[in-house]
Amino acid sequence: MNYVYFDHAATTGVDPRVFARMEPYFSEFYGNASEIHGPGRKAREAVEWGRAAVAQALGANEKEIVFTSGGTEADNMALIGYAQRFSGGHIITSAVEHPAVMESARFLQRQGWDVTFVPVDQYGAVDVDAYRAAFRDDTRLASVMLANNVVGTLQPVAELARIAHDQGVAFHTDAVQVAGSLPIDVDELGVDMLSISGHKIYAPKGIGALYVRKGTRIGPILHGGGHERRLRSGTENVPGIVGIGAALELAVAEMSATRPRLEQLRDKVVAATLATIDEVQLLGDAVNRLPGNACFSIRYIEGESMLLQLDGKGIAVSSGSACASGSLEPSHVILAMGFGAEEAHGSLRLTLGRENTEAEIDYFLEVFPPIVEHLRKMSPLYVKG
Amino acid sequence: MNYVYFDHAATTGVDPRVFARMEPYFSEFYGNASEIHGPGRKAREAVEWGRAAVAQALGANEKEIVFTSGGTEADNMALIGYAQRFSGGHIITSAVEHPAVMESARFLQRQGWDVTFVPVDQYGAVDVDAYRAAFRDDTRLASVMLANNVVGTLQPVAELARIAHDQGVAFHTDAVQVAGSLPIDVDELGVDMLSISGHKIYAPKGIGALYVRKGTRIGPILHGGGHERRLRSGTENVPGIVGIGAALELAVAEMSATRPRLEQLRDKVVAATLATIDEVQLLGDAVNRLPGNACFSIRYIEGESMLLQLDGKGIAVSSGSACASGSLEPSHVILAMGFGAEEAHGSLRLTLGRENTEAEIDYFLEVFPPIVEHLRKMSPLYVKG
Amino acid sequence: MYTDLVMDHFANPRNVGEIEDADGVGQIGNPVCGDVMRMSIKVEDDRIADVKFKTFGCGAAVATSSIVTEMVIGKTLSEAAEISNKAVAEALGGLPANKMHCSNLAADAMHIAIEDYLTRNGRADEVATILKSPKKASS
Amino acid sequence: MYTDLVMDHFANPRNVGEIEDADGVGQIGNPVCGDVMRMSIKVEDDRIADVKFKTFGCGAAVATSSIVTEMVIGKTLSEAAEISNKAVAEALGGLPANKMHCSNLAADAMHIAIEDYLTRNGRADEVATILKSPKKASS
Ligand SMILES: Cc1ncc(COP(=O)(O)O)c(C=O)c1O
Ligand SMILES: Cc1ncc(COP(=O)(O)O)c(C=O)c1O
Repeated sequence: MNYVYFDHAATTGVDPRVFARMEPYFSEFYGNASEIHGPGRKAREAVEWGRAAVAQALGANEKEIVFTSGGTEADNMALIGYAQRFSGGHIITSAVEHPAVMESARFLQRQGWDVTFVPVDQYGAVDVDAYRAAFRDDTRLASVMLANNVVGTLQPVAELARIAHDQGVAFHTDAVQVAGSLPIDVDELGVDMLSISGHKIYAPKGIGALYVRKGTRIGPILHGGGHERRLRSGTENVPGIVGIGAALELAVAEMSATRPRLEQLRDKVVAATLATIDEVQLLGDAVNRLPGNACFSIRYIEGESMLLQLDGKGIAVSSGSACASGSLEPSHVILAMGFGAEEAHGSLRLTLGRENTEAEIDYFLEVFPPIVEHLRKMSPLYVKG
Repeated sequence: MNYVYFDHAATTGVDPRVFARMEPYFSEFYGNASEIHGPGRKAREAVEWGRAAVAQALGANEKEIVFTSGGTEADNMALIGYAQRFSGGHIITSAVEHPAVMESARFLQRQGWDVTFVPVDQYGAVDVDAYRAAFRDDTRLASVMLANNVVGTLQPVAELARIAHDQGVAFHTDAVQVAGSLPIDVDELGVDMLSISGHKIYAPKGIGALYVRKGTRIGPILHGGGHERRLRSGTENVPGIVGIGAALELAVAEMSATRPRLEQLRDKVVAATLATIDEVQLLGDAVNRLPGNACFSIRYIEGESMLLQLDGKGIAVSSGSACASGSLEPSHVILAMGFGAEEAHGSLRLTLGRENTEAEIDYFLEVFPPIVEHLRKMSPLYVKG
Repeated sequence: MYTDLVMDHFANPRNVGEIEDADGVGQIGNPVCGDVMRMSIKVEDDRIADVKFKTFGCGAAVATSSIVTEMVIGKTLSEAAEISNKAVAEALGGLPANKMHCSNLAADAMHIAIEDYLTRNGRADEVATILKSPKKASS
Repeated sequence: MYTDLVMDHFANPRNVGEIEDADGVGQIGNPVCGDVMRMSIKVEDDRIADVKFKTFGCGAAVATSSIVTEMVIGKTLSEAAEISNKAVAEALGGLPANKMHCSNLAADAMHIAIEDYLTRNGRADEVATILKSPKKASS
């Protein structure tokens, strides 16, 4: 693809090195890992290799990893699978979760559960006092994401998990945007469940995993042949599992090189954009954010228009809440941070990844200001025009 | 793999022609189909191409196809997603369903639903009178598979669907074992929902689809960004979707050649096995069965032993209920057909596929009788030995 | 998702701007909803002699605004008033379903501009005839 | 799933068969459960002089039967009686968790054969001493 791709939070391409590891499992070693014959054993070996690789990358034990079809299923499993243990109760989550957590919580709400959506500050960080105050006698689970997918803000998950545990409540975190970008250690975080997704970390779409701490009992949300220690039925996606294992292994090995490089590129694009365009605001926390995330609100113009103009220049970015399908709503994340709908409509998100170069950043910085100017000229809201 | 692979009902390898179609979508055209920039649009095109191909192969409309992570999820969605519309009621299914349907029904049972598991005859065919008699005022859904995965018996689904509709009840069929092997037309069958799975039809693991007839309202079982017309959240598995579309297209195009070839190979292995080994029985219907399925009960010896002996000769087959993970239980299908546990333990399933040759069948027929003899000599149950 | 014609109008919008001494101005939409369109017109002999638009909004909002200006230039007020949002979407070769509502209001903005022209010129009594179903700005 | 040693004992089982004039025979399991094991022994000077097995069952059932015959040959009855199912699984380098129960009863079959030998030889009173926890055939 001849694109400058700045949308790694939406999805990443499969790293060719990851693909090379997966490839033999499509047409050559294609066995079903439940079968005990040679092809089945070969598949089982691959699945368990992937499980060990994922466990290793998260500081977990292999038996604590359950493979799913992606981040959405992992999040659903954490909330709905955990809630199944109880006849009802109360769940705490944040106002800036990904829809996979948010809508799982809403589903439980429709089933009679109470849900508190803890507010965030203007940078998107969860209000820890409000969070602490939200616990009740019947609180069963708290779920707060490790980093936000829109504005990139990191949450104080270790602290939030500790508070939950002090109340005897289990804690889940959606680490979909963090895995592969920043170090993760489930024990340091102290979380009981943690979700990841393959296609955000240069593994393919259609694979994810849920870490479930030993002793944390959850029920399945997909019922059937009893795969994955009865927690997730369905024939194991062998190449996908090899892919997510290989991708995490690779990301961890290269993190100390990739991370500062992305941070430097990100800081450059942020500083230059704020310097060259007026009435622009960085969304999220300036420091405490994902290495590759740069998210702006650009006044008087609308996100999709910017996105399409950039697309015309061969640059792929995203606007607002990119993970919802075909949604026209202003991002609930940006609204929750206290911004108006107008500012939310004017959001633009760049998420950098391992193949991006400084030349690509320079190219963006060259083409973007005239686009803003063009759109502002067209905008009935822009008075200086 | 240097194996004679006779386990196509468990899984198939990705056909190289299918793989060639999917491959560009891993690392080159890797966009997220929800994004409106170029890479996103390219992915969306691929997803909609796959949807059209699946719809075409099933005689359905594109809008009636929902992609899932596999057959298990499609079955769960059909039962649990449909049941969500109601506060409770009664479901009819058969005693020989795949665990994906069976366990979804049992899950609903635990939620307070009533479930009738309609019995089958000695050939595995559903007892139509018992099925008809099972309908009640509060029956909401009937689900009977199109063909059984263990013994290959085809069910009279068109008739069963008609009976359900006469009672105003929706009908689902699990067509996972039939898609790609025999023609499917959702209108001729008259079903309201139909499940398929990629990895059974030379597409990859981790992709499946549920046909949902226009007007049949179901709820999602995975909540989140609202993908797949709000029915199935989670970033679309683009290469998987291209793969299942390409695989079905290919299977339909070649069916008139593949089907008689497999039937002839199957008939040969059945006839020769029955002729050369005594106290062997064909399980399932001799005629009304899947083209590639040959399932036997071989007295006095146990399935896993046969399987491992064949494995030692480089032949991959399966025993009993192969779709459950690590299960030691005798197949519920064979028991439901009225056989004893001993006969069920002695079951062996060969499922042939497109790459199998007559020479492979001949090889099996050469090595299998001495294996039976060896195991019978070792068996305390075999008196003639 | 967008037709080539939509993308063409988005990338090369026709008649962008504001007529300084406009005879009528119509605005519709709300920044909160994500779309605001403003049409200004020049009228001569009951025909639209000139039209310019300004739009805050998505690709569909820009494209519908742009094409509506092309569709109305030279038309009589009655002819221009007959152009519906639906006709605009059709002229563009269709719009995605989720863009049919909020982002497809350019014709409405045009109708409001015509209404504004008529009112300014003491012809408020003709509004009902010319604009069979007069639209009000939603904010 | 199976260790190489399990597979070796499965593929090349030792001491298969039935001793015609056995001094003791022990059978355990049930075809309904999927595993039946029968051990027949020859005893000389309170030592196991010969042993043969027949087994209906899975790979683990065959391998545990086979290795137990190797483990007991030449042992005194007391020594043979001390070999537990767990020790058999360990001698094979482990068994899959789901095979630890029904398919790992070969030592029990051996104990029953020893009990049978003792009983046949009027030494029923020694059963409790030699077989610290005597096993009964489950069918
Ligand atoms: C934070 C977060 N959680 C969950 C998901 C859902 O993951 P998936 O697309 O793999 O279902 C995403 C991305 O879409 C995400 O960014
Ligand atoms: C009849 C039938 N239904 C459902 C399934 C489940 O499909 P999947 O393995 O894709 O989840 C299978 C195979 O495992 C099957 O044979």
